[in-house]
Parts: sequence; C-alpha cells; structure tokens
Amino acid sequence: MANSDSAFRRWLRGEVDLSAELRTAEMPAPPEGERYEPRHHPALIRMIARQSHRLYVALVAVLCVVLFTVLLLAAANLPAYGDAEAPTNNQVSERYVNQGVEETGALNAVAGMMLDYRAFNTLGESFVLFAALCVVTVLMTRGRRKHPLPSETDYADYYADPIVHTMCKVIIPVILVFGVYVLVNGHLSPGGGFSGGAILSSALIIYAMVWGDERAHGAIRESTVRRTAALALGFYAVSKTCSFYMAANGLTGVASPGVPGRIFSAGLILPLNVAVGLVVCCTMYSFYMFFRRGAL
Amino acid sequence: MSLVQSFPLFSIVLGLLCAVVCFVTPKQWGRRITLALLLASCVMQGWVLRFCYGNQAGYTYQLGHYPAPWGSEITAGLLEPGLGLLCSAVMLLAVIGGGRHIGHDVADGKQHLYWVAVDLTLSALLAMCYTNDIFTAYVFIEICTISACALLAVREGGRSLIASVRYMVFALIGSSLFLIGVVFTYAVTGQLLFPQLREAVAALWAAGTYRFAMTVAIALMTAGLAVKSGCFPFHGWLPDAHSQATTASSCILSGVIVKGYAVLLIKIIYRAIGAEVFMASGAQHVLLLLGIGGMVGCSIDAIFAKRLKVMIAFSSAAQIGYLFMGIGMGTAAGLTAALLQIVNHAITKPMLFLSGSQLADASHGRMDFPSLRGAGHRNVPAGILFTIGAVSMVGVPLLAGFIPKLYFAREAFTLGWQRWPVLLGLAVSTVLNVLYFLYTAVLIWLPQEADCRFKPVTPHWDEFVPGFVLAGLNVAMGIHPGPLVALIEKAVALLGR
Amino acid sequence: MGAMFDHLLHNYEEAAAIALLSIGFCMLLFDRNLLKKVIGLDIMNSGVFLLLADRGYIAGGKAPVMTEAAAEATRYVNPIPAGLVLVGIVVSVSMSALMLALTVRVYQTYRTLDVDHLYMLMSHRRKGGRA
Amino acid sequence: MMTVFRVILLIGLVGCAIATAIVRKPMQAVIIYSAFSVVLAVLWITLEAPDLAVTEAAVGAGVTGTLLYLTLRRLNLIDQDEAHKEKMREEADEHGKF
Repeated sequence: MANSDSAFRRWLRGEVDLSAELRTAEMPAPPEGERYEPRHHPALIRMIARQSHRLYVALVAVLCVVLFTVLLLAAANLPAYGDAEAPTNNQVSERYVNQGVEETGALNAVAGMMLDYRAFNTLGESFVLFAALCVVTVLMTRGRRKHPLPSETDYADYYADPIVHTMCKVIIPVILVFGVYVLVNGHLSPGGGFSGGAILSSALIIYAMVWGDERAHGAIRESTVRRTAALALGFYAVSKTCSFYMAANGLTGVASPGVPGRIFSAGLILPLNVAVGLVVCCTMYSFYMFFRRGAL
Repeated sequence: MSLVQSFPLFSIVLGLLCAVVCFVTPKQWGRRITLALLLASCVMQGWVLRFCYGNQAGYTYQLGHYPAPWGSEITAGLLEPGLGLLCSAVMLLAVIGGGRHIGHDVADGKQHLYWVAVDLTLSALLAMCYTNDIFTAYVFIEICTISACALLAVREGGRSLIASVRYMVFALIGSSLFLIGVVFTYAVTGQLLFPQLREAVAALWAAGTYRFAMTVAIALMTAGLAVKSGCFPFHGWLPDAHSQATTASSCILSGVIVKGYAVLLIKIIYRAIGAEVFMASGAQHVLLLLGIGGMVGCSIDAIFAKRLKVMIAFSSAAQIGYLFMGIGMGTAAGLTAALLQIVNHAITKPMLFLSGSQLADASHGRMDFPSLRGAGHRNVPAGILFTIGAVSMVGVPLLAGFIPKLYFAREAFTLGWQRWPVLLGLAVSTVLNVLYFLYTAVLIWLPQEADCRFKPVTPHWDEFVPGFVLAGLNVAMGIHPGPLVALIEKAVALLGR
Repeated sequence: MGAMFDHLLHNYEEAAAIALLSIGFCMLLFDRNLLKKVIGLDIMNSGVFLLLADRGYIAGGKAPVMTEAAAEATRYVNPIPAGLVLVGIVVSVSMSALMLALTVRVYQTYRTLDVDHLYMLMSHRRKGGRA
Repeated sequence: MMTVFRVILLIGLVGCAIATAIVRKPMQAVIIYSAFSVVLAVLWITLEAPDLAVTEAAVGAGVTGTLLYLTLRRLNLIDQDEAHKEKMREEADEHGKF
C-alpha cells in the first residue's frame, strides 16, 4: 500500500511514464516505425489481404444466396401478379383514379397523385436532385489542389462534321419543343416535370456536345443555371407550404382545379410541373457540364 | 389550429429554403444563415415540445387538402420535437465549435456548399423525425445520405474520398434494402401512412395471410436502417467516415445522423408495424444480439485504434450497439433506456470530437497517441472537456453516461433469457471502455517530456464554449436525470398509442 | 413447395425483378471496379422499381390517363406504384451521378478504380499528420 | 400474346444485366447498360405506365448513359485493352499519324 502510494505521489510529480507501461500492456503492437510503415512487409500484407478478401467473398456469397432465396420465396408469397383484388387496389388508389379528375383537375392520375395528393414526397425528391447537384459540385470543382485533367485535345467536338452539325440544327429545336410539350402537358398526358426536364436537358446536352462546351458555357451562364434551379426549388417549397398551411387551417386554396382537360387547369399542378422540370433540366445539364469540363 | 402546430412543417421547409439561399449567395452569408436557421429550429422545436407537453398529447398535421390515407401527414408527439430539438442544438454547437476547422479544411470555393449540406441535413433529419409516411421517410433518408456524403467529402485532402466511397456503398445498400422492405410492405397492405399501415399489418397478421412476405419486409427495413446507422456487423464504413471528416462534420455525423436512422427505425417499429407484430416476427432478438456484439466488438477495435479520432469513432459504433440492444429488448423500459442513450451519446460524442481535435491541434495536428501525450497541459479547456467526456463514456456516476447504463441494467433483470447476455455485454463493454477512454484521459494529462516540441496554444472562445455547454448538459443529465426520464417515459407511452 | 413454385411462375415479373436485384447486388459487392459497382447499383435499383411497378399492374387495365380516348376502358391500373417509381428513378439517377463523381475524383487522386486496392491504401499508408 | 412479349422483354432484361456483370471492359458494360434501360422503358409500356417509360428513356438511357460515358472519357478507359492500344500505336507508327 505504502509502495503504491509513493508510486502515486511519484506519478503526481510527473516522474512515472505511465503511458509507456499502459502502451505495452494494452497494445502489443510493433514499435513506432513499423506500425506506421507496414509496407516493410508487402508480401505478408498481400497474403493477409488475399486471405481476408477470400473470406469476405465467401461470406458475401453466402449472404447473397440467402438473400436471393428469401426474396424469391417472399415474391412467391405476394399477391398474384395483375390481380384486381390485391390489397394494393384499395380505397386509396380508387379515389386517386375515380375522383382524381374532379378533385385535382388533372387527367393524368399519376401527376395528380404526385403533385397534389402526395406533394410532399415530390418536394423531397426535387431536393434529392438538388443535394446531388451540391455533392457533384463539391467533388468536381477543383479546390486548392490541382488535379491533373485529361488534355483538352481529348475532347473533340463534332462541330466540324457537316452531317452532325446540320442534323443537330434541325433536331435540337424539335427536342426542345417536345420537351416543353411533355412538361406543360404533364397533367393531361403522360410525362410531366421529370421526363420533360430530362428531355429539355438532353437538348442542351446535345448542343454542348456538338458546339463544344466552351461555347455552351458562354451561351448558358453558370449563374443562370444555378439561379433558375434555386428559384424553381424556392417556388415549389414556398407555394406548397402555403398550400399545406392553408389546408391545415381549413382554408380552401387559391388555385382551383378548373376545367379538366384544358392546359390552364389543375390548380398548382402546372406551375409545379414547370418548376420541377426546370430543376431537373438544370441539374442534369449541370451534371453533364461538371463531368465534361469540371465546372459548370 | 394554432400556429405552433405548423412549426414542424415550417422548420423542415425553412431548412430546405435556407439550403437553396446558401447555394446562390456568397459564402460569408452561408454561415450566418445556417446559424440563424439552427437557432430558429431550436426555438421552434422547443416550442412544439412545450405545446405537446402542456397538452400531454401529440397531434397529426395534414399536409394538403386530403385526409390520411390519401394525402400525407406529419405527426408530433413528445419524441419527435424532443429529438428535433436535440438535433438542432447539437448541430448548432458542432457548427460553432468546429467553425475554425471548417475554414481550414474546406476550400474557399466550396464553403457555401458546406452550409448547404448542413441545412439539408437538418431538414432531412427533422423530416425523418416528424414524417408519418413511409415513402416520404425513404426520400428524406436519401437526402440525409447525400448531404452526409457532402459533409464528408467536402474536406480537402486526407482520405475522406475513400471514406466517402465506402460510406456511400454501405449507405446505398442500406437504402436499397429499406426500399425493398417498403415495396413488400406496400404490396401486402396497400398503405403507406403509418397509422393505416399499422391497422393493415395487424389485420394481416391476425388473418395469417402473406405472413412470410411481411416478415421479410420487416427484416429488410430493419436491416436497411441498421446498415445506415452502423449497427455491428455493418459498421465497416463508420470509423473511416467519422474520423476522416472535418470536426464539425464528425460531430454531426456521429452525434445526430446515425441517431436519425435509429429514431426512424423506432418510429417504424412502434407506429407503422406495431410493436406486437414486430416482436412476433422475432427481429428484436437479432437486434439485441447484434447490439451486444457491437458493444463488445467495436470496443475491442477501439482499443487497437492508433489514432484518437478513429478511437472515438469506434466508440460511436459501440455506443450504437447499446442503442440497438435497447430497441431489441422490446419493452417500454428498454426503449426508454435506448432513448436515454441517444441523448447521452448525442451530447457526449460531439464534445469528445471537438475537444479531441483541439488536443490534436495542440500537437501540430497529430492524432497518434504518442504525440498526444501531455496535450491537456497545452490546451487546458480541451483537456478538461475530453476528460469529462471520457469519464462519462466509461459510465461513472454523476455524469450522463451512467444513466442509460443504469436503466439498461435495471431493465435487464426483468427479462428472460436475454438477461445474461445483456448484463455480460454491459460489464465487458464497461471494462473495455475503461481501458481505452481512461487510458487516453490519463495520457493527455501526463507530464510533458522535456524535449517536447509542441507549444501550448491559447484556446479561442468559440472552440471551447460549445464544449462547455455540452459538458454542462452532460453533468446536468448525470446529476438530475429525473425530468428527462419522465419526459422520455411519456414520449414512449405516446409512441405506443 | 410445388404450390410455391407455381405461384412463383405466376409472379414471373417479380421473379425477374428479384433476379435483376440479385445481379445488381452481386455486382455492387463483388466487382472490384468502382464503375461496375455503380452500374450494378443502377441495375439493382431497376430491379426494385420493376418489383414495385408490377404491384400496380392490373390485368386488362389501362394507364390512368382519363382522356376521351381511354374513357371506354373498364378499369385503370393503380397509379400509386407508378408515382413512387418515378420518385425512385430520379433518386437513383442522383445517386449514380454522385457515385460517378466520386469515381472520377478517386481515379484522379489515386489512379486506380480497384476498390480493394483503395482500401489497402486506406488501412496501410498511415502516417502522421491530421486525421 | 402480351405475356409472351413480356416474357421476351424480361429475358432480354435479365440477359442484359448478366452481360453487364460479366463483360470485362467498362465501355461494353456502359453500352449494355444503356440497352438495358431501353428494354426497361419498353417494359414500362407493357405495364401500362407511360410516365415511367418516358422518364426511363430520358433519364435512364439518356442522362445516366451519357454520364457513364463521360466518366469513361475522363478516366481514359475507353480503350483500356493493352493489346488494342499496342496495335493502335503500331499502326500510328506505320502511317506516321495518330
């Protein structure tokens, strides 16, 4: 006891290096140099890695087989395919189909469901795109360190090819018109914000491919793309929140279903479709530009 | 309907809007906007909590003009605003405390994107807490995953890239499993909202039809969320991700994001599937055993960790084991202990990360233990904070870490065969905690060697004030846990209804 | 067992969806090339979406677009799975863009796409310096 | 009739997926993946989900395919085959161009 007491006192005075004892007791690791430079034994490491990799593969294979079997059995246990009496065809989907037109004004029940009945999901979804845009921006913009890029000559643009060039002059306006049609008719026919936005962005992407990304960068400014996406997202979030807030307080919305079948009908669905389409278009185009030239 | 009841919706949308504003404004605005948002969110969640506590009841808030099975809903009991408050407060303190590191680790051109990611994370976490719709939950899980990846990958240099790849692979597997579970659930019930889902599942289970598909769905959803929150055998990504990020991100990732998934799991178990059906499926035993495995296995890993932040991250994985063990006990008291563990870990772990990285700063940024020797003398506030956190993690009475352990142990005695593994796990894990946390706490107070080349640093107020706030909360919870326990018990009672 | 097999044969779309899902899952876990992992992820997600969209199909149903041309249809298919899959497709494309960006950065930094090699780098090239 | 068509599409889909998994070159995998998306888009039509078909064709086959291709270009992986590269180099030497 007296001994330990004096040891404690010595420790208090700072004469005992407890860490050395503790380290040897708990961490029977090799000394400093080897611990931080294990490449001294590459053969050993490679062998360990190969063994652990084999173990990993075996374990994962077993896991996959088990998962596959269980999922197949569960699929066999599901209601029959195409069955009209399945639990999914309950009063929820019936109301979407049968009363959707008069309640939302949208002929396309999918659009009515996504942008009116369950609009909160779609709000989240456009923000998934926005979040992905942020991460891609973070990853693809060069920070302090310079990353070697492939040389510019690697990117041949197709402008010099007369066939491609001439065809694209015709095709791009057609694609743009088709995209706008799909976008604004989202509540009347299949399509809507997501597909329309993707089609619009494909026109922009073709433009950037053929005329070269520098020219596309000049024509469609970085700040324009970012501001458009931000405005569209902001509009979606604000307008839908207003609508939610009014509904929760028992007020009817300003936007009425209108006459189903007209282009200006279905209340908020048309503007929301346009907003979603702009977000999708800007995001996809930005993805393209980031992957192509490493900047918007 | 009073204005307070709209606050959950407002806080979610405000987070999204602030993210958008930060995206287009210059970077110096991002920090201010985010701080204001986090503060506003704290106030709103606190207000909602007070409202619900006053009423002793929760409420559901209809989103849109259509009632429950057709439109979507958010719901607020006591659990949701409480956790929202916890998330907002911890994120606020983490962002203040790690502010200088953000300036150092994140390139100037990307700083506004960092704030975007913080805002989106807050919004997604709040939505995951409040949502009453299983598919909305999926969408916001993905937002949370992506913005967590941004928080991680935004750091220049280091191995944050590989850590992000690893994190994303695991996270994507997790969300796919969750989505398959949602698909199976929808296929056999035809519902997506929690209350209707619970009725449908109970009816289905009583009738005995599609029971196998439902069990698989429960298992897949649980497994997906367990992968995402770093439950034991799937925790491979967690130490890298949490240790490679910048300090504020480490605090957010470890302190609140993994908890968000766990809370969603709790909500799905109690609100969407129904506790009886979940217990009948037998999934809780698996969770219990995995939790105990994590408590022991990750603690052993932590002992062999060679760098401070890796050790703290492994300890996070071990602490998440406690949480899953509590869920796996399957009783209300077990769940109470698990929620206490969430609170305890959410206030202790950011403190450890903040003080740990300051100690490393006092050692020229080196994280290995030999360099950290005597670091407490070089940065006294950080040393004190780290010591408090480490002692709390070990589970010394009068600190927060003791409370969940006490409740776990007390609950263990009421269980059947689970009693022995739980008690054994608690004992072994505590001993292992002593080995690595007390060792580190002693190490940083050892006298410096004569030829020490590190100079003492003068700590800046914004580095240690958030830490001391967290330490104050920690001590308060340890000394006087009564109100918190009462609140959580009420929240659990409301959750099961 | 036989009954179960018959049921599976009837649910052939689901079986194919699960097959896609498993192929994608195996690619995601086994393939060492990061790019192939990303493609595997997309295939896996497509499998999930196929599984979900099958749940909405009703034999003899028409697409739920109530134009005059489709007015004589006796019944429409369920719109909910279509809407959910639409959300899922967009989430999936965001995820693949993110993963591809990570892939590019990883290749630029480490000059390899082999994931095992990357993890080896991660675990064995520990030197001092900030975490 | 419809069922036969659907089964053929499904077989094509699974075949594409397997082919993507087993081909060696990333470029081949990317091309087969685009084909996979197109088949899937047709399959959505047979499932009476035209919204999905439009979106899948634009997003799955179009944008994802483009992004995958661009990634390959940035990584210089398009002609990864060493023998092929060698042959190209020899040809270039012979003709004095490339």
